[in-house]
This record gives sequence, C-alpha cells and structure tokens, in this order.
Amino acid sequence: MFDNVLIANRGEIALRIQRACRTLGLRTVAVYSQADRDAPHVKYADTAVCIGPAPAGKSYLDGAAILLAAEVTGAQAIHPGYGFLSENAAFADDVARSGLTFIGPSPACIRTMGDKVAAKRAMREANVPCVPGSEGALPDDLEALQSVAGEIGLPLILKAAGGGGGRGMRVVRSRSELADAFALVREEARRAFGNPEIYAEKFLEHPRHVEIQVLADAYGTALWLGSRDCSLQRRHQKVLEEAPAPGLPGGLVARIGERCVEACRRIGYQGVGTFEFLVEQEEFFFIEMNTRVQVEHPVTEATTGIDIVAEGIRVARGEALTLSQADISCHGHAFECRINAEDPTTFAPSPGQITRFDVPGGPGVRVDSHIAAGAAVPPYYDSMIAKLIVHGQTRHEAMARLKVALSEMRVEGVATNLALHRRILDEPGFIEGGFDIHYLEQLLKAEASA
Amino acid sequence: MKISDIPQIAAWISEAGIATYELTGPDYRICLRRSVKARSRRAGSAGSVRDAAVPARGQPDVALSLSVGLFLHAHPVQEAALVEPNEPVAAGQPLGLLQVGPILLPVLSPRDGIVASIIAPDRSLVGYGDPLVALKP
Amino acid sequence: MMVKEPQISLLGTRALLFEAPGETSLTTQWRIWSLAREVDTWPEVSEAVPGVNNLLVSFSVPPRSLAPLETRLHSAWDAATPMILQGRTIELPVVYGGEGGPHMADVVAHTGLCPHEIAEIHASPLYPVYAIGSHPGYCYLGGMDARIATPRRKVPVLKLPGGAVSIGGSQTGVSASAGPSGWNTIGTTSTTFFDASRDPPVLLQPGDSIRFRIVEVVR
Amino acid sequence: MMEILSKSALTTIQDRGRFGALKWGVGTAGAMDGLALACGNLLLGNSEDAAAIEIQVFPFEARFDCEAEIALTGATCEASIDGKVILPWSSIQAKAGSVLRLGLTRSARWRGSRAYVCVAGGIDVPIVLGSRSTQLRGAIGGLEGRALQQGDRLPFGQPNGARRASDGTSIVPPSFALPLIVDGLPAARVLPAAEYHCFKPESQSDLWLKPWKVTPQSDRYGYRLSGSVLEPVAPMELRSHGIVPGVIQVPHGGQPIVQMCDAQPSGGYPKIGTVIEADLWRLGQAPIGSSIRFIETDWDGALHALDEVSRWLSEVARCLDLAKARKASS
Repeated sequence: MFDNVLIANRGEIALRIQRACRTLGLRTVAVYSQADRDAPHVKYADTAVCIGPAPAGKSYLDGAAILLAAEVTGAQAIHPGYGFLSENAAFADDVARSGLTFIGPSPACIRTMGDKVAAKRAMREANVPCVPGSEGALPDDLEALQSVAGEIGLPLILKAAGGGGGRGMRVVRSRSELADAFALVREEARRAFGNPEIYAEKFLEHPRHVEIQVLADAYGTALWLGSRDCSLQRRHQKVLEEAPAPGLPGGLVARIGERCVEACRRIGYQGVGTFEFLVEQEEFFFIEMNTRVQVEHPVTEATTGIDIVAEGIRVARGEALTLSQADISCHGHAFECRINAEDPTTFAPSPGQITRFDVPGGPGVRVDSHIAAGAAVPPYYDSMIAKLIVHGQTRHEAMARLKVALSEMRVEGVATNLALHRRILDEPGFIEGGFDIHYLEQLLKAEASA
Repeated sequence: MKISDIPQIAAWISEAGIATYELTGPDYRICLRRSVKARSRRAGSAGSVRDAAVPARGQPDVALSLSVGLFLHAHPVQEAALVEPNEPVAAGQPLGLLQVGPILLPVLSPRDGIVASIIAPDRSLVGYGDPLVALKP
Repeated sequence: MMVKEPQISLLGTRALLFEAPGETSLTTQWRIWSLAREVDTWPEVSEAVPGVNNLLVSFSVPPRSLAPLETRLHSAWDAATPMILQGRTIELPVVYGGEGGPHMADVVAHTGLCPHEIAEIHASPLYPVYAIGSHPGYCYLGGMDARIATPRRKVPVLKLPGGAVSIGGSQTGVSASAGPSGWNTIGTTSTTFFDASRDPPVLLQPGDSIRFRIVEVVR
Repeated sequence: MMEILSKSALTTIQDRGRFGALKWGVGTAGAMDGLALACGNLLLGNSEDAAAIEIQVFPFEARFDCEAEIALTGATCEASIDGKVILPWSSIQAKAGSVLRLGLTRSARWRGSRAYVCVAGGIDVPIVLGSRSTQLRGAIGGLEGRALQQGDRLPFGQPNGARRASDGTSIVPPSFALPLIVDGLPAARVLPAAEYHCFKPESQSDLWLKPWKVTPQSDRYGYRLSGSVLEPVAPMELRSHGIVPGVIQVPHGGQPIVQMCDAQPSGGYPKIGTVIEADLWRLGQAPIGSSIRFIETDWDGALHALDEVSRWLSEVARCLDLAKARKASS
C-alpha cells in the first residue's frame, strides 16, 4: 500500500491530484521541467524535482526520467493525470516492473482500449452499442457490397483503411451512389495510401458527443457516475462541457451506463475511466474509452458529489469502493468552460506572462487553475490555463451563474478564449441544449462570413 | 497566418528538434532555420540556470546536473571527495556522483579549470539543471 | 558412523546429501548408482553425483519447500534395485614408499605393519570404482583391507602431486592431478586419469575396477 | 585483444562457474565474488555467463590493442586508464593502445580482496566442460588451464550491442547496498550441516559467537580460519561424499576450512555448516588477516537471502536501463 505518490503531470491537473492525495493523507512528489520551476504544483508538493528541459519529450513525456525520479524520491505510486503518459501502456508496464503502482487500469486494459479495433470488439462482446459497420475490408463484388450496405443502413461512410486526416472518405446517401463512391475511394486509397482496403460505417449526420464516467475497484465493483455532454467542440477539441447530457431520457442513459459498467467488469477495468459515445436520435454508438481521468471530470463531481480523483487513488491503493450504484444520483446541472491562452480569431496558442488573473466566486463556482498574476504560460504545453466549473439546481440556474462568473473572470497579459465562452452563452442553440458536434464550428463559420 | 504566430511555430520547431522549417501559402512563404548555437542552448530558453552557466565567451562556470539524483561528493567506497575546492580538473573528469537507487551517474567537468566551490551539499536531492560544482578559470 | 535409516542433510542452498544406511558395501553402492540414474532425471536437480554409499543432489534452482523432495528421495531409495555396472579392469603400476609415498611412515606408525606388508595388503584386492570425485578424474575405490586403515591427516597437505596413491580412513584412492589432500600418501603411479578434451573426460567410471601392481617398495 | 603487462600472480579468467561436471570430479571454479562479476557484466550489457579477469595481486597492468568497453568491479584499487582515474565499480572506454593499471589503494571505506576486469563481449577463451573458468587442478578452462602470465594475450567476444553504460556510470557496491555486519565484522549466513550436532555444545555456540580470522593459507580452494577449536563429541570418520563451495569442514585439528570456488567436489571431513550461496561473495572478498563472523540461518532464511541478491541485481539492471534510456533521449 503506497503513501507517497509521484504526480507525472503539470498544470491544473497536477494540483488537482495533489489536493486529492493530501485529503487522503498521502505525500506527494512533483516532477517538473525547467519551464515550470515556479509552478504551484512544484511549490506545494512535499518533494519536487526537476526532471528535464522544457520540451515535454525530454521531461513530462520521458518515462525513464520520471521513473528515475521515483527511484530517488522513494515514491511508491505514479499518477499520470491526463495527456502525456496517461494512456501509454508501455509506461504503465515499466511502472509495474519498477515495483511501483500505476494509478489507473492495467497495461492490458490500456492496450486494448488504445487499439480501436480491439476496443470495439471488447465493447461488442459486452453489449455496448457500437457504430454499425463492415467487419474488416469491403468485398469488390457489387452485389455483396450492396448487401453489406443494406445491413449497415444509409447514409453510410466509406473509409480507406490506410487513410486519415479527412482524406479517403466519402458519404453515401443512396444505394445508387454506392458503386461510384466505392470506385472513387478505392482509387484514392490505392494512389494516396498504397492500401486499397475500404471499410464502411453508418454515417451520423448530427451526432452529439455524450460520455459516461465510470469508477471501478479491484474487487469487481464498478459504478457509472452519470453522463456528460461534450458536443461543443472545435477541431475535435472540447471547449465547454456539461453534466448531465440534456434532453436524454433517464432510462436510456441508465441502460447504457449499466452496459459500460458490465464492460468494465468483463475486462477487469480498475480506476476511473470514460466511455465516449456518439448519440443520434437517442441511439448510442461507442467510439472509444479513455482509460484515465478526464479534463471535464469536475462537472460529474459537481452533480454527484463524488471526489473522482480521490476515489481513483483509493482503488489503486487496493481499497474497495464503499459506494453502490444506488448511492449515486445526479443533483442539478453543471458546466465547465476550458479557459485557454489562445488567439480569439486564429485559436493559435498565446503563451506569455499573465499580468492579471481575477477569478470569480459565489455559490456553485469552482476554478481549477495553476495560474496566478505574474505566472508565465510556457509555449511548450497545451494552452489551457483554467477550468471554470459552475453548478446550479437546474440547467437554467447553472447557466445564469456561469454567465456572472464569466463576466467576473479577468485574464490579462495573454489572449484568451473568455470572449468566445461569453458569446456562446448568448446563443439560442446553446441555451436550448442538445446541439450536435458540428454546432460550434458552424457558428464560427457563420460569424466569419457575416 | 500572421507574423505574430511565428514565435509559437518557432517554439514547436524547437521542441521537435527540427533544424529547418519551410511553409509556403498563397501569399506568403516563411523559412525558419535554427542555428547550431540555438540548438545547443534551446534547453535553457525558459530562463533556466543553464543560461547563467553559459557566459558569453562560451565557457561554462558551473557543472549542472543532467539527472535527478542524490549528489555525492565521494564514491561510497572511497573516503576522499572526488574533488576539493582549488583543485585543478580536466574536461570530462568526474566531479561528483548522482546516486539513483543502486547506481551512480558521474557528474563530469564541462571543461578544464579549477574547482571554485562545491555548490550542492553532500547527499542532497538534486534535479535536472541544478548547479552542482562551480569552476573558475 | 552407522545409521539404520537413510539420512538427508543440506549443503547450503546448492545441494543436499543423501546417505545410505548400514556398513559400506558394494551392494549398497549398486543401489546408489540406481538412485543416481533416477534422481538425475528430476527437473529441479542439476546433477546427482554418487559418493561412497551416498549421493549428492545438486539443485538447478533450490526448491521453495524441501519436504516433497525429501519424500520423493526416500521412496526412490526404497524402490531402487541394485544396478550392477559391468566395467573394465585397469592395472596401475605403483612405486610404494620413498619420495612418492611421504606418509608411509605414518601408516606404519598407525598400523604397526612394515612398508612391504602395507604394499602387499594394498595391492592384493581388485578395487571397484565406487565414485568419481575430489578432483578431475579421481576415483573412490571400495574394498580396502581394514588392517591398513589410517585416519585422515590433522592438517591437509597443500600440494600433493598427481598419481599419488593414498589412504584416508578405510578408503584408498589415486590422485589424478596435483592439489591439496588430507589423505596419507603411500605411493605413486604415472597413469593419466583425466583429459578434458576426451569424451568422457575421465579414464575410469563407476563400475570399472583397479588393480595395483607393485613396481617397487622404496625404503 | 589485451596483453598482460604485469607479472600478476594468481590472476585467472573466471565466469559464473562450471556446473554439471561434478560427476567427473570437476568442481565449479568461477568468480570468488560472483556479484562483482555479475555487476561488471551488467554495466557492459554482457550476457551473465561472460568471463572476466579475477585479480588478487596488485599491481596489474594490461594494454588494449583495440577499442574496448571495460568495467572494473570488486576490490577497491587505484585504477587508471592512460593515467585517467577509473571510478570504483564503473565502466569506461579503452582506446587502441590504452594501458590499464590497477594498484593497491591507499585509503578506502571498503577494501575487498579480488578485483574484476570485465570487457564488453567477455574474455573469449574456449569453453571447457560448459565454462570458461580456470580450474587450476586438472589444468582446464581459462587460458591453458593456468593463471595468467606476463605477455599473455586475451581475445574478446563479440559485444552484444545492448551495452548499458560506458560513461563512468557505476554501481553502489553490494557491501554497501546489502550490508551484513555483526559486532563491526563482516558476516556470512550459515546453514548447519549434517555433523553440526556431533560437535560439543560450546563448539556449536563458538561457531556463531566468536570471530574467525582468515589465515594466510586461504585461497580460491578454501579459507582456513583460525579461532576457537571446534571439538566433536566423538571422533568421526565419514565416507567420501560430494560437497559444494561454502561447506565448512572441520578437520581433526578443530580449525574450520570453508571450501571455496576451486574446492574439490567431494570430501570426507565432518561438516559443521555451509556458508549460503547468497553470502559466498562476502567471504570471497574477505582479505587475509581480517576476521569474519558467522550467522546461523535456516532454509527459508537462506532462500530469502538469495531472493534479496537477485532482486538487487535486477534493480541494478533496471536502473542502468533507465539511465541509458534517459541518456538516449537527451
């Protein structure tokens, strides 16, 4: 059983994990890069050591440097946070080989969930619904092709197995388009990727991004902690999240939650994790599982009252969950705004020196941040400088509190996306809720052309 | 693409260890090249001790730690410290050791010179870039 | 020492020693050879090496628990039927006493016999090779006449030459190469017993026999 | 290749030892400090059966006629290559023409008595009966089955490419990492052997409570110790039987002899105990004239000690790998 935890991360999540450790009476070791010498996670840790130069590849992403730091500081467990090495199965293996506890699931679970094909297979076996699609490459024969298309249903999307980055894809909306589209994608696949294999998936026109937070111990107890809606995205980057996902029937979410929990038991999952789904017309389709704590976990903490990070550490210490599913209910509504140091128009990161940093307060308001006036935002890491989380009895009340909080928050010295958040809160589509993942991009496009 | 984006791009390039970066758009073309000097100094770009350790003439005055460890003045089997103040040392000579569990990593002198002082106390926990031994000409 | 039951004792974590009960005998040795052949096949055993009415069992990996191995050894011993090895007989010419037999005087003192009598008694039996050991190619021989038995030396001799014919307690043997020994050397022979490039590298193996021929008894 | 420049009596080529030839009367031989040899091989990324040079008389001098990565472990000595100091228990690069010198040390917190010079790829002498170890009795293994002499030239094996460290990285010696000290004296754990109970009770307690001095008649064959006289209850004559390194025999004089690596594989003196395999290296490094203590242990204790040694070695290997990975990334 460990009582000295090395936190292999930086920024707000390093602080968040440090707080959880301290509430559990555990000692903490901070590791940092030369760019983070003055960071608060360094200041507040029981022990702190610099592990490398500023670039993440030589510090926060250098597993060997982190394990050497654990050796020297006597840390017995490593919390990877999110990003960096959090979903690196080889690192989790190395941690175990070093005789240390990796706070998270087993390397085998990380590996399975990191492989899209293996993850989907595991989920299908656990009756978690996945996007219908062809199992493997499509046949050349037109008749066989039509029959696969019939099984998947229309519209569908043809994807080159070797493709990526939006290339080698084509949406098929009617059966008559199928043959031509197939020939086109096949040709593009052959020419551009050197791999003529094509597969098909049901195409979702207006999907929402809904996820289920889970928590599992080593003794077969697994719980789901409600839903989150993270549809407000730009270029696949989440901007603003909420819990619960609005407008979804409670019974439906509970059924999906149960299946997620069942999947956890089947694969022997331990720790905190998130099942991500695309949801269209109240149908859930599994896309991937994140085998770590997520940026947006605080909205679920606000609605369930559970300290998710602390629970994750407790189960890693071998403790059994004391909660049962019946103890978990969703109270009110919560939002989280990711405040980034970025250019409001180009969205390019905006590193620099923070000259003013005023945080809001009041009932239901929480700010998770590692920033204070005078702090520097280094150019080497992601640009998030704070998370503003607001809770209310209803979605309406939470939104009103968020609006006030956003108006109180002041960041100067670097450009931020605060104005974007304020603007989103005035949008009727947002106020109504239940928008799809293309909503923000369409909004920005409309604004740009206006 | 704006001029103000270039520092960010430069930071990314520096992190990725890329030597030359060229980007051509409809109405612009930028070409960023890192000099050898910049490459060897980029680790210290965030205002680190390394900057202080590299005076203008390029003669480092401090031996810095390249790893996490416990700084040992002497090898465990030997009674005498590896070096003492005012002792002349040669480039590459061990000035101390960093203990990491069962192994010891040598701290090598960056140049010929004379030991001015041993900065880090014996058996103290040090991290990357921490100053360990000061040298004088 | 006479015991009724087989004894098992530890030699650190590398090996154990199985000692057969009763007086030293060739019949018991036949059972030891049989036991050795069986134990040598066990996976946890690196080598089973016969001694004189005993067996060294060296471990490839020391077992976590000894009891099961001991039980198996006892039952294998109970089941061991004598294995009679039909070997060759080798004749060794020996010069007794003199420079090549520096401890003849001690054997004389202990037995009260004269060197000629000692040589005659020593050279008369056909000695079966019980075991190989002590040093490369060295043979432990059975069947020495008890009249010339002489205790091992209080302080071992550090450098005994190869070919030394010696007596240790009720046993006799011939050293195959130079080295230390606690036995009383009474003579010398010029035969080569060990060559690492041969297969097997030893001249004699358990089951073979030795006859000593008196070349000379030096006063 | 390297050429031996010094006279260097008692210097031999040794590996882990020769196992499986007891049936021909061939003992294990092998390094007297197996841990020091293992550490040298770890520093160089050698396979664990690679052979090295065991040195017990200084000065030792050798010249390399090709580039080679070498590691120096075991006894503390004044070591240098081309005049450049080599840290104890560390690895270093030799150039073609480099001269390695090992001399007596002036001061040390730990001295030891046998140093090991390991090279990447190992010393490549022919394998005889499963090992490269020199077995002086029978003249097998090593270089022509004998101790090394001035002018001998030793070939190296092929380095396996998994070299761990050649930059002066060193290891905290096991005498510090795995200390075992009783009343200020280095100690070794002993499992009582077959005839333990045939000794007088006061002799039994003397074994555990009295210091034992390593006499000058101690070598790779055995350590003759001097101390209390160990007396049997009655005289014993045993039938010859197999023995292993570590067995403590008590001849008629009552002064114990610990059988060491070149011990004959059989014997007939009463055995009071056996120094456990995990602690043999401690004895292998006990200098002549020094005193040691014995600690009684049991089977579980002896196994635990073995586990502790293998855990420590894998921890050394793991940290060397981490340091190497770290170096590669920076």
